[in-house]
Amino acid sequence: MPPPGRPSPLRLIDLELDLEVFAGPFDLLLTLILREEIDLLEVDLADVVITYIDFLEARGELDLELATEFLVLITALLELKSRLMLPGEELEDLLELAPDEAAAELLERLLAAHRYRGAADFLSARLAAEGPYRFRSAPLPEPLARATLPLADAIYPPARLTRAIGALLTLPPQVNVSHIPTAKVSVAERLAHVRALLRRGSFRFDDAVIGADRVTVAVTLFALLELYKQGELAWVQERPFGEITVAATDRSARGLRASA
Amino acid sequence: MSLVRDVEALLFLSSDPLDLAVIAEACEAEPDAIAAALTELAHGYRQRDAGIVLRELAGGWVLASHPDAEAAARRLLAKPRTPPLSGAQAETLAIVAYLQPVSRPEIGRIRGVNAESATQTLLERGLIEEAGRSQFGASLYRTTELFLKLFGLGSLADLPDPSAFDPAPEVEEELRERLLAAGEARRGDRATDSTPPADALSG
Amino acid sequence: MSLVRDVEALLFLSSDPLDLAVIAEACEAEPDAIAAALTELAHGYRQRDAGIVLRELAGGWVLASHPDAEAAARRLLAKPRTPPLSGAQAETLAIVAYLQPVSRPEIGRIRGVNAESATQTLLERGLIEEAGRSQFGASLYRTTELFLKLFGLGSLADLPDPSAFDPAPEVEEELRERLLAAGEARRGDRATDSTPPADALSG
Repeated sequence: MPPPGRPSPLRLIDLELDLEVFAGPFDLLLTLILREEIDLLEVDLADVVITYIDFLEARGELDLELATEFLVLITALLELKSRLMLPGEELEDLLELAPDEAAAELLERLLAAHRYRGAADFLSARLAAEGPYRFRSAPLPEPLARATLPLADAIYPPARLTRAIGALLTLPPQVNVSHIPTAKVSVAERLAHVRALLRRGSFRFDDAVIGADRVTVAVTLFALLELYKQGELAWVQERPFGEITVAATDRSARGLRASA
Repeated sequence: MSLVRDVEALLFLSSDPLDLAVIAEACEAEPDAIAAALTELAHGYRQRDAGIVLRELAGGWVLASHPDAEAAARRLLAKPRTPPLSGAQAETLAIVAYLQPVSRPEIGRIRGVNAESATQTLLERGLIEEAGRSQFGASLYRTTELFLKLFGLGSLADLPDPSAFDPAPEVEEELRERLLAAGEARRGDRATDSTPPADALSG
Repeated sequence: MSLVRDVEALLFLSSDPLDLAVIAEACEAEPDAIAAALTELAHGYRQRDAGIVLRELAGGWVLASHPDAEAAARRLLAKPRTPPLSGAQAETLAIVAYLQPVSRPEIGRIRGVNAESATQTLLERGLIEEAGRSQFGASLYRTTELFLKLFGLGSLADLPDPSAFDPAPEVEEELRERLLAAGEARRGDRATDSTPPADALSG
């Protein structure tokens, strides 16, 4: 923690994490772990450290206060996690061990690992031997697939239904779409634009969309397709991604007269 | 003879009827030999009054349990036939219960997602049944007597008042209209049928 | 006799092992009579070299196809029945089978490596399931009925004594000597030796 009265200008709240089990500021991760809403065993602490180092590199300077705070917290987390990984008071016991006792403990673990590797081989062989026995898994015949009235017990609570109805009555929160720009361009508008250009006889597609945004380009293409379908224009593209030349046809002249 | 054994094993493992040619190919034998094996099997089942019978259906040959064993089967299966309801099933069933008769498209509109699979399961389990057709030709559904019994209800009038779970009691529209309006609003949000975990008894 | 027929029909309909008492209740007969019927069925299958066998697994009785029909079954169903286990999965399953209920960190400690992905796969395959939480909040695991069924075990008591897999005494002795020698060598510099286990970081 930073010393009282001297809050560091840059707090660990700025350390944004993106881990498998958690995304958000480091502070919040700590809170959630302390409230046991996140299982510390599932948290990859190495990733937290790497994020911190990246964070330092990006800042280009070592803030000693911040570094101390981080070290204290990550050490506490590491200790807590290693305790969780050991059952009961084993950690304390282990730290008190003399070297020869520690060696005995290690031997015990090696033997256990050996034992379960042997058991694993046994199970694998057993499964292979059992493979040729297959079991039937078929849906029940229709008449047997439902409970019959005389044998039916009341097993479903009616509240299950009202809860479902209550959930269905809930209106979803309004989605904020203010960040999506509304389309300012209409097909009619682009049709008029393209028809105006067609009066010249022919034009390049690029000229029809000079300075236009992607939506406008798409709508313009759509307008061209519409006119092409009606036989008012013909277009040529010599090679892929090459220039598109649009030319009026006889019918477009008639169309122009009609719309004039 | 081992061909009869193989044929019996295949029939035992397959829940769908097996075509003679399909059995022949799997057993690497001639269709005639398979036909003879089938005859021998059927004869054996009849002779020893087995709990299994061999039946020839449209699609081929299939094993089934003996019809006389049905009473015992019902006693065995009475309980497993009432598995917990999934979220989708509970929603669909609630809509049918409160709005019956109601059509499948309407259920889908309220839930915001297709109700086909949930409706099918509820039909198979006998919790809902068809109740005629709407003016547009869609099947209408209502709950069954079995539904009342499984939920411990004397009649539909005993269904709990939904206003207890009502998030907006001040809205005085009919339940059907409010469900449809909420479904309409939800439609964009729920592209897929995300079923919440089953919890029939936890309510 | 019709009791044998009923018992056979029930076994045919159920894909999970059936307990003797459950069969007796469904058939409205005495357990002794059911035991006799089961013996008669099993004997009949063996005598006529049937494609079906009767097996006692996971604390109950279940029908299976005859293993000699496996080649034909494979051709028909075009898939192996149970995919084999990876080494990590087999080790994890062995630890759960012998030490259940056991937590994932404990499995990791015994194996010396993280058991996350193997545990996940075993859960998905239905061979193990959650069995509450340890005092530290870690999920505990145990084996399922499906495990017993697929591994041909009547109960967990059918697993061999795990000491059968211990290394030979002379191997154990050698390990012990090497470790003790290492311990002696380290005796001098242990003042600062209070490092948490190396795998705490990678968990």
